[in-house]
Amino acid sequence: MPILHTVNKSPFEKSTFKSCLDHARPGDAVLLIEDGVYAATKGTAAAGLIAARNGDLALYALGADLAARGISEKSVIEGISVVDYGGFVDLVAEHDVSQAWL
Amino acid sequence: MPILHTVNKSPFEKSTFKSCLDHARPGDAVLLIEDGVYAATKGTAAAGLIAARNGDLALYALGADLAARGISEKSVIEGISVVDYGGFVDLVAEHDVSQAWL
Amino acid sequence: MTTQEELPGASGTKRFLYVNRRAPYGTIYALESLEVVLIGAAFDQDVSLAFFDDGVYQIVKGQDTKGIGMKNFSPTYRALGDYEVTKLYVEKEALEERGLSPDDLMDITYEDEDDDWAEKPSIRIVSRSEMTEIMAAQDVILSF
Amino acid sequence: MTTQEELPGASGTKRFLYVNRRAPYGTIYALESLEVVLIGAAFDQDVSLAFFDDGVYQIVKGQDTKGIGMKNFSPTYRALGDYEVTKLYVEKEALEERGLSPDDLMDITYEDEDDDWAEKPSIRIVSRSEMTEIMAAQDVILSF
Amino acid sequence: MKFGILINEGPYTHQASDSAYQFTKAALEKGHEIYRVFFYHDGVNNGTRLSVPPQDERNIQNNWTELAEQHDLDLVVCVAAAQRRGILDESEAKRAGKDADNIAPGFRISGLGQLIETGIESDRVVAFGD
Amino acid sequence: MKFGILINEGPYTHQASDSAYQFTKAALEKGHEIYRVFFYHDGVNNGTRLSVPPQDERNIQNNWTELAEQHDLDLVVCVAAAQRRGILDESEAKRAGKDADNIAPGFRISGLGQLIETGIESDRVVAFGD
Repeated sequence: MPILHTVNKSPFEKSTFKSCLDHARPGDAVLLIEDGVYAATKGTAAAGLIAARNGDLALYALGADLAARGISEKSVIEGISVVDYGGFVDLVAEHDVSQAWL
Repeated sequence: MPILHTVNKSPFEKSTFKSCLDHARPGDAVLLIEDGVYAATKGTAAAGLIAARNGDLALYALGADLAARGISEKSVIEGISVVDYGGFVDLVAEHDVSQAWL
Repeated sequence: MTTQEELPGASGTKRFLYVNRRAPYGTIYALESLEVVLIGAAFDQDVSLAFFDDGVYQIVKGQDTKGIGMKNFSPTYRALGDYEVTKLYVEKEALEERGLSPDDLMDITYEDEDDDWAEKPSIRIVSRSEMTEIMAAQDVILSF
Repeated sequence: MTTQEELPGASGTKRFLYVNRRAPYGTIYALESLEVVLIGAAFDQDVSLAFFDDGVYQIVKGQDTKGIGMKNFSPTYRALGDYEVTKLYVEKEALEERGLSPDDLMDITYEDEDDDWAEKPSIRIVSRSEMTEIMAAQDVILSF
Repeated sequence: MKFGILINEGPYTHQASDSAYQFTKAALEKGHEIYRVFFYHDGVNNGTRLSVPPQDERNIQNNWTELAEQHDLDLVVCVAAAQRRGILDESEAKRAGKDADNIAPGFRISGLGQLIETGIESDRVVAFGD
Repeated sequence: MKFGILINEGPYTHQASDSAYQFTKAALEKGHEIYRVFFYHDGVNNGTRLSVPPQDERNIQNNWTELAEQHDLDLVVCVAAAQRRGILDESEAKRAGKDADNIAPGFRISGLGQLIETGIESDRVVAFGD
């Protein structure tokens, strides 16, 4: 059963994003929210983590959290879909289980 | 002026320990407290961080926090001195400035 | 994907996984997570615990909290068998990264009622990829 | 080590450094740290701010918080010059690791009373080793 | 679909409660049902009525209280977590010999069993924390 | 030597307040002076008198209240941080139109200037947090 993983911390501050990717199965979805959205930006020291799984995981970032942090959609890594809170709700509904990487 | 740096988070959970070492000057002191004491244990994936600065930094770990976490003194990396709360107080007094890496 | 994976656990129960990824004492999450497990045990669901990342530190032997003035709650893990919580999955890679071996963990056992109350270990060391499969087979994942 | 480094700041004041290492909005530390800086400005001490690690995100341009229902407090950094807080040290390596350049930061300036009120940039990009030296020259370091 | 919401951090310090609020509103707008919002760990601090945020900031407790009123939400504060942190209703205060209580309208204090029940009865549980 | 102590996290959830308490006791035992203990961010939650921890756990608020009594410590809770989080004394409660207050004995509510003053007047400032 594909899982929806949510990550809410910066990949530079905490290891939750890396641990999530290490434990996510191909076909799972990862939604970046709150400070987690920094992992979605291009050209960072953490971009390699995304690149390694971009394709076998479905990657999302919450638009409201990107905007709050001054991250324009063109700074978001290609392959990551930007969703709103309604899209967050849909992702939860579409996946049998949600796991918050707190 | 040598600084006393305190680190209270596991090096596996947060990046504060690494950032502290990246910003500490030779001659500074680093005291590991709370979950920070995990960085003082032998044979971990973070032991290399300590090894690289063991010698130009004065390294300490709080004994009460080691004991609470089941870490025996023989598991502590050589070169790290174990202190009690009184020793913590002395370290603060001996250094002109304390910086908590929160 | 097998049919078994798609259905809730036996007799309409749900599979609950409690994920433990944080060290004890530095924060309260480990202790309050254990309180959820104890209360949850009364609900007759299919319960598993997962320990990885810093969560493996929760079940390390020899914890002595006198010096920090906090309660040592590690003995409670050893009582989980009495609550019929008998599946504690511990990730091998998480232990290794922390310089730990299974011998550094507490003896946590249960008495198997289906096997003449033989005492059996509750801790099951699994690989990271096995842990991933365990998570994928749950109905509810609570991670504190 | 120079004599200047060993003494408190000019006229008996102390050198205060506020270290900003956390991103805004995900937690309140950045906002409440800024509140300390604003109150502290009234005390006529020698004040500097350091931004490194995720702290550099605090002063990124174009923040728009309408969608998360929180107040956008980034304009307050631009007002720091009016409080005579004019030294904002930003670490180059921290920017680079995050794919940022100085152009991604807000324009934060002050009017220099010693230079006919000329408008000057408050942000000073420094290397990691310069940041280390800046920390070593303080009397009080507050890191939130 | 029936959602259960778990909030593990207090108001203002972490974005958790804000994110949960936005999520809950969006779920209701899409016609989903909220089985329960459960406040655990420091999350219990969302349920104090004594909070006085600055005028130009959102009032997190009021937001929850009003949303609960509009949609008949069940906002449950864990009793054990709440006692540690000093969140009490009138009867808990009386039992503990305290001279005041601070629970906000729309919140109720109950046991951890209500969280397990949320896991059993909801189609999905979504957690927000640190 | 004169120490200032800064506590940035609430009781029980983080070890910060416990560590600060052990440090403060050790400093006093060594004959140092504590200029002030300042509670900021969620640290203000240490100052509620409504906390009811389990019998077999330490009572963090009582520990501070008793230490303050024995050593005449100045325990200051930041007013702005406290208002956000619902920690009020009688006069703050009255001003805000609230029907209860919850500040514990030995704690007083005051402004952030008291933290700056702690930095100026103390020989050392030691911070505890998350």
